[in-house]
Amino acid sequence: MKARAEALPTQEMLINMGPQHPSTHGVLRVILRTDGEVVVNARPDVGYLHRALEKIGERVTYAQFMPFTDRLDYLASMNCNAAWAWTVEKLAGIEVPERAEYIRVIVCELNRISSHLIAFGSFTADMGAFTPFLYAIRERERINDLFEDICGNRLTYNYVRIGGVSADLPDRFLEKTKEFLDYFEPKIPEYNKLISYNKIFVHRLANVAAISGGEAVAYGLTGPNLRGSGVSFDLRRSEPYSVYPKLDFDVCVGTGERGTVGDCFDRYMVRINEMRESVKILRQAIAQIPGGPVMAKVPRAFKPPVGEVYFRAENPRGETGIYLISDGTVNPYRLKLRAPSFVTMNIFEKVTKGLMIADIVAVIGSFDIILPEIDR
Amino acid sequence: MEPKAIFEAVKGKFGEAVVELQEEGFRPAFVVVSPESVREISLFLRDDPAMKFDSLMCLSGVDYKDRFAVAYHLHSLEIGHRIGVKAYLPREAPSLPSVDGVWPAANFQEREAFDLYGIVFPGSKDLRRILLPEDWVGYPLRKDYKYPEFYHGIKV
Amino acid sequence: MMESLAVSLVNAVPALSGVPLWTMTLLVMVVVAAVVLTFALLYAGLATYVERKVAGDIQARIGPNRVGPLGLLQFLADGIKLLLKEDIIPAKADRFLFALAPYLVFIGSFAAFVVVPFGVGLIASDLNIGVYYVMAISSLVVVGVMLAGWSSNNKWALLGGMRAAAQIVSYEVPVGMALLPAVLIAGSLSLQDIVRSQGGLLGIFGWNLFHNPFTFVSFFLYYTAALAETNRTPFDIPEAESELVSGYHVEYSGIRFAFFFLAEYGDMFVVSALATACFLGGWHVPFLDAEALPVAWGNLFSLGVFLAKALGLVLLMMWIRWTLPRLRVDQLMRMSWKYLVPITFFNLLGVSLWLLVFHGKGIPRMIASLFG
Amino acid sequence: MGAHRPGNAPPEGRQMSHDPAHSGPAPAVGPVSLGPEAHVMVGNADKFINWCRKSSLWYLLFATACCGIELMQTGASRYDLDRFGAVFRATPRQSDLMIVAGTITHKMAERLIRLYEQMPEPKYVISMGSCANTGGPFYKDSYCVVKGVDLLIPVDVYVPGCPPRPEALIDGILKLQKIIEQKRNFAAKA
Repeated sequence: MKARAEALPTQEMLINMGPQHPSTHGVLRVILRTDGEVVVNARPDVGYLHRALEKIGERVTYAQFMPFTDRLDYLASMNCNAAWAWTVEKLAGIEVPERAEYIRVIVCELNRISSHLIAFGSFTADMGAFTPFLYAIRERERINDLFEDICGNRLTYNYVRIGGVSADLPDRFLEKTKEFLDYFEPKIPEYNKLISYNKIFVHRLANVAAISGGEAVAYGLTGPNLRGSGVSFDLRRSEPYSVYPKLDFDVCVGTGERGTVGDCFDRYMVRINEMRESVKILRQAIAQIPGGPVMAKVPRAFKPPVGEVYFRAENPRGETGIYLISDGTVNPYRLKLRAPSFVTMNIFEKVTKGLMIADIVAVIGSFDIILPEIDR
Repeated sequence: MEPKAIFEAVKGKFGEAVVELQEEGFRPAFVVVSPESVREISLFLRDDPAMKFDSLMCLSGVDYKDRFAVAYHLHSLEIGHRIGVKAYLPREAPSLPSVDGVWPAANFQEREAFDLYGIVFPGSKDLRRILLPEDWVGYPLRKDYKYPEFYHGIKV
Repeated sequence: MMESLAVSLVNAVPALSGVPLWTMTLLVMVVVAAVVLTFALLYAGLATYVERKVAGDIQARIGPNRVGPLGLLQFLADGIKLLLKEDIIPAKADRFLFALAPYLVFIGSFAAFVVVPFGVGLIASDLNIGVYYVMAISSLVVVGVMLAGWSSNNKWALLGGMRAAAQIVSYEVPVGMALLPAVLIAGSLSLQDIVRSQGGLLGIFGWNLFHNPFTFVSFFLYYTAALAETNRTPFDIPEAESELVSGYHVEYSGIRFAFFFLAEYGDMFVVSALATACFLGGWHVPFLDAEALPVAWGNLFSLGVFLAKALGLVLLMMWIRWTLPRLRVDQLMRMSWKYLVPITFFNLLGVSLWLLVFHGKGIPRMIASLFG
Repeated sequence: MGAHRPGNAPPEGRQMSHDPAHSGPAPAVGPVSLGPEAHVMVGNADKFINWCRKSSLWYLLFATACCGIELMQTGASRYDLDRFGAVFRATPRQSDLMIVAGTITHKMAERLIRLYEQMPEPKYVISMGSCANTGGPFYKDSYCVVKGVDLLIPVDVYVPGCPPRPEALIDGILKLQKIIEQKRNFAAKA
């Protein structure tokens, strides 16, 4: 048999996947070298959405950069807003009123849910089950409504400001959020019943592209991708910021429940479980939120002291790090955005060797990448 | 470990290659090292049982007008401490050894620094432009970068 | 068949007696073909509409409702639009094969309608090798799909075409083996005979589905394998939108794409009709002997019943499509060769033994005979 | 209307047909040689064809950035573009409408043009959101964002917003339907 296989020379095929492809989550391009259906090499080619956020950051003021952070990761705008605010506050030593911190945590966790919903939905759509995607959007629309109440926009909020948040919560917001949580919490087991433990779905994901814990750390994976590999590391817990120390939640890690630890299924399940934890955090935050002002005094021509700061926040896709250098003027001197998706793509070429073409889609989906973060 | 202690330890091991500790106004503090020894110091920081910086959080190029710098932000998941490492480079032909053999995570970020600052990392697995097209002229994040007027006939 | 129809027509209408018989036969053939084709196109159009509505319903949305009353004219708009689209043949494509492929697929799918027993007397041509004919003619689809994938000169299309070829060829085996029990019971390959063998006044218990445990399993095996043969989810890997963009028809536009599209729905109906005829009693109306009724009523009833059963199965396919994720190509192959083929084979063996041991009697008939 | 880049050769495999859709306003009245019945017939045929085209706008899933999420949400549960007969296709060959949802960078520009050229006539373009309209927030300071997709391909409808709300996008599609309704297919050619 083997001799015959050698006698038949087969040619490797070079396939271009993207930048316009339904399941590359935007404009990612993957250059596939395949032997039939088996991938010999998959090399990501990024940069199709490089919008020069870092250069823009050097040319606008600190407050003006806030709307651009919305567009750094548009599925988690609130988290990016807050990360930028926390970075600048750390640099300038601004004390933020506690109510504002609570509001930030509430909107961040809501945004985490809505981001994970898209991750869940688009991942299942990539696997060929299109319906859960629409369920995810249905739930997401309700979060969008809540955010619309807060700031008037559905996707790019610019709500968190340096020194606090732009406005106090509207009337009945907390009740509406509670209503949403009551509505949403039973949906998670429903998703699990609908798709997570579907036999085909599990077969497609278990043991595919397993990443060991050590590998994940070395390659700089963060967030759910790192935790999916069984490493219990969550910045909200390990390097607590804001009011997270006052809130109780579990760090979800991959357990290899259907295959090996760190496979696509684990990464997927971590996200599903994290939604439940976010609901837990939200309930506590709503119960604890104090009254008071929501904005600290920040001068209009805001000039932070000279210095360099690196701040990182746990965003839905992992660790969003901001390395900020101030020269004492109104503009940041240098602004480096360490985006989780960008670093994650580094391991892509390694884990996709020897998989099938259909698995490539699964790996992209399980990493939950987002292109503006990769390209910035 | 405190930054001061880390600095002392590295200084004790590598002597002249370690220039200074930037502490005031820097969070986290930076150990400034000479560019040639970046790889050795990285290996030490990763493997020394007291250091164990197993994770490279962030690698950034910086243009300080008179010189470039590459800043590494390191973190140890095991011990839980953080440190910054910085190497200053001349403006002319900036180059320093690649650390993607130490932390694989460095590869993409080095490519990015190469793409946007023109800093060369000899010994890198794969050093090409990453965000911009291959035929892009110039390194946009340099402070003296002039925006081009046209790219492939489209106004910029 | 056509000839006899022509003869009876000539006998019925004296004015036609001067026309030579072959002309009449030809005329009848054309008319029958036109009727079947019209039905097929109308069905396919409405099926796309229903599919979108079903999808909408499952996905908590509405689906088309603006184009015509309730959106019912959606398929008309889609069809005419596709007809009027620019016809693109990629420069590097093999022009002849590229143009040929959609027609092959379309023919393969719709030619099978000829032997579908819609009613007591409603069958375009009751071939004595009906089942065999369907299997053979629907294999044309493979050729068409492969040609489409190859001639497009697009790697995604090629992958899709190859996947489709591998898949359809693999699943042809279990499909055939799962149908054979019905053939064994009826002792004929003619679909009309197979339907007749499921008659009697046992109601739905005359159906082959309940004949014996093996046929019961056979039905589900057939339906599963048929899903794969028609490239429907969870076996839709040849066109897997999220992997291969659109698979083998990625380069096709306008009316050529419409042919692929129609063929898919045609295929769905054919396999459902086959399942109905072979396992679900075909056009038999429970507790009513359609053949004993006056011809017009008998045909009408049986047509209605047959369509209800077959379209019910089509609907089930749509339901499955919008519920399940997709298998991977190796899992798909494994499923066919490692599970479906052996199981259908043993199943066939089981049915044969059953027929041998119980002299062709099914369980319901045995029970019925117990009570006299 | 936007123009193709200078020196942009027609793509392989496709005849560059002259499409009245993008050549400015068509003559309002057909040539005089036709009788009134012919006008009525031609007019009705036109109406019918336009009705078909506007009722079946299959859009290419071309989502590059933030607007892509709104585009997806417009197609999904609450807003449901399928109501208007608009479904998404993954391949340009089967699309009628390109909704450019998101920022187009110089690296992407060539691909955008190629995708547009791969679409069969008649084809329409909706430029969705500020980035596609003008470059949006990246207009001033970004070195690599194309300042308006109309520098690359002709655009029929611009939908403002950053990102536009689903209602705005639906309005854009309805506006496009109005544009299609006014097209002359036979009358202009007769």
